[in-house]
Amino acid sequence: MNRGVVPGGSVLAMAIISLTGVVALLGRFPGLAGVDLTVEAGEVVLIHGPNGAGKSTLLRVCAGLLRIESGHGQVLGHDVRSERPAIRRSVGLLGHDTALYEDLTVTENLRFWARASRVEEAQVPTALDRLGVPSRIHDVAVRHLSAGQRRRTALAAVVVRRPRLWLLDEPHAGLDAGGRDLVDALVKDASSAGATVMLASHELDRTVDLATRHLAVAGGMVVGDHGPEVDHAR
Amino acid sequence: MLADIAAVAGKDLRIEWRSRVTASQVIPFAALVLVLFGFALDANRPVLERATPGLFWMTVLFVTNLAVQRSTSIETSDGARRALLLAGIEPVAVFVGKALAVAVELLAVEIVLVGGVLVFYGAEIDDWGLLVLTCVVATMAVAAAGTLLGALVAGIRARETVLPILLLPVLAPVLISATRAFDDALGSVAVQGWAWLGLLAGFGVLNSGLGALAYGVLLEET
Amino acid sequence: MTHLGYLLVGWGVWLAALALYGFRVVARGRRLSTRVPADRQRWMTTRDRP
Amino acid sequence: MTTQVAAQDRGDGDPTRAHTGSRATRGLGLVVLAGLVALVLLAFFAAPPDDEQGDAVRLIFIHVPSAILTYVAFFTTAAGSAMWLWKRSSWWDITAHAAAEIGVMFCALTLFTGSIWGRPTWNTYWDWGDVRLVTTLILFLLMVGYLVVRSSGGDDPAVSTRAAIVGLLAAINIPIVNRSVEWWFDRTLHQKASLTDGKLEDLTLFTLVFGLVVGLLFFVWAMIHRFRVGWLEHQARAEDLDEALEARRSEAAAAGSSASGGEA
Repeated sequence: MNRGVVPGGSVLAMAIISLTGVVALLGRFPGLAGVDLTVEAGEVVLIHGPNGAGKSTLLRVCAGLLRIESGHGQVLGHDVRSERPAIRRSVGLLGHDTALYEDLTVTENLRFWARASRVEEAQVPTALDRLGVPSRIHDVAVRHLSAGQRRRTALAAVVVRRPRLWLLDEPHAGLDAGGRDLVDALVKDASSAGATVMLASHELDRTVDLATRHLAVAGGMVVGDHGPEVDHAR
Repeated sequence: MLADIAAVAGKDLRIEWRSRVTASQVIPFAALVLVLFGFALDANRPVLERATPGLFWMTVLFVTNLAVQRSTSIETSDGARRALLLAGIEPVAVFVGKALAVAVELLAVEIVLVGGVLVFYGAEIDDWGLLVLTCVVATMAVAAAGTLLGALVAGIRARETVLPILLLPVLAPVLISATRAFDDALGSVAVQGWAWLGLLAGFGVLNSGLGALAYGVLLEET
Repeated sequence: MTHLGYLLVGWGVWLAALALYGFRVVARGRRLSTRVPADRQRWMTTRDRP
Repeated sequence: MTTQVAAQDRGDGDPTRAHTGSRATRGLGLVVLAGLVALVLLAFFAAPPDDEQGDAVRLIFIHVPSAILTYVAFFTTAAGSAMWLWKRSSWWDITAHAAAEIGVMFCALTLFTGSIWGRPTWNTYWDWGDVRLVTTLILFLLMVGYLVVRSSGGDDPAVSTRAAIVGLLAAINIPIVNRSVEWWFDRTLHQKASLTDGKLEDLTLFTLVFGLVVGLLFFVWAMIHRFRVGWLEHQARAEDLDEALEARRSEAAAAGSSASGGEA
């Protein structure tokens, strides 16, 4: 099975994401109204913009979850129109909702996830440990977890997969101070290991230093794209 | 592939087991329907005996609607549908796994129902082999068609009402065939039970085939 | 003529259904055409495979 | 078929139409009207009563064409469904929907005229032992399900895909339904292939074929109009989307200029 490795191509030399004129619909509403974007390997891209700007929609398109209406592009070397299953298999997405089965325990959820992603199940305790999920709740159904604990579990599911592209939608939301620091550390680790990170966030104070590039999104389009220096100057 | 199927089926069965809905609500519901049919037919033994196969399979169809409804809601709640997509399991494996889980639940209900018709309706079984095979084959067929339609209505807001509108007409031939096969197995009417079993198998194969092909298309239609 | 009642009901309903459907579909077309600008009504005059 | 008829209308010279008619459909419509009048005259006054059925045979002139058109329509729906899934062609999607709507109407009329005919002939409105009757009923229920899915709302291509799968599901299950009902009661009251028996009077046969032709012409007329309605709906949505896109882009432009202004 194709696990997202580009045959014969150097991963570092190519763009991880390249989108041209991408329009994506949410029902009949244009969530993205024509996005052009290229992201190179190893970048940490901060996406910011007002509510309803299209940040989450952009992340969902990059994850291969949304059919695009027009435009074209590639993510991790797979076509965003015709090869969405391959994209979905390769990325790590943390969405608004946590993508966990409510009636399964933390461990069961992650085991299912690991098995589906073709990852050793032995990685599960390590990932949970990394996210500071205490072992006393490993066997508790997700239904009974607090919002912060769910969030950490969902992040652990991303970590288990060791993706080359991390797509984090408001990763700091609902987390305590310790959890927020943990997210920062995860992003730094992923980036230094050569992975690419896109994160949508309103917490500019916290994420400004993490990011190597800032993307302003409004009206379903990219309206500003620059390095971290501008915001530092401000 | 087989491991993926097992993972999906195991997950669904575990969720179902944990919620105890099958054990504590669906099985009592099925038994209740049997008892109520008894009242409706005025506890008339000959009529009940004649009607037993039909009542049995009518009840199974009602339960199928419930089971498929629950199986679908597992994947529609919160971000679970997204989890299934992102996990990257082959759609065929998801389809087979979910259908197997539904089939197992239905078989559990059918075991109770067979006990029920023996006790309440005084049914006598002539041909156990035909009875068991009919149950297995019909259940597989019903589960396959149900799982496909469950995925089909998953994105529809009024799915609780749309599902039976689609499911029950599709299952009409199963009702006819399984009832006739039971007629033979219970010895209530002399018919060619094994020929009916063949028709059931044909239905199962056709609908499983379409399900396996169409399930991925439906999952992709986010 | 025998069975005249059955014949009249059968034919009456059949003709009425056809007429009703015909009127309804034409009315829908009229209502919708006002909403769609002329340059999008290509299907009237050219091959309309999109 | 629709495309060809539409293509002949170039001479109409009416750039802003407010209806789905064209010279061809108006002509066809007049032919259908004349045909229906002729059919009524033929059926009631020209064709002789049947030896066995008496005057009830006059219902056959609309029952049989309705039944044939039902199956023609649903075959079109199945074909359109397959083509939508294969090519994602809106043309076929709209055709499938149009055929299903007209097919459901003819299916209801088939069942209705069938039971009206059955009462004087078989002495019952409904006969469970009749294969074609019961199969047609199940087909009717399946296709009503198709229309329910069509009207259930949601993401547009998703609705088309769901409906297409229902269309194919109906198509593959109908032979099974037919077989199971046939075995269920292996007797049937239905007229067995009366057309090939050769015992029908010439004028009766002529009226039957004439009814079929008139029905077919109505079907074509209705398909053209219904297709155009579907196409207009499609275009209205495209128009709405263009407007929404424009609004969204001007929102982006406003945000972009204010952002660059702030930094300057």
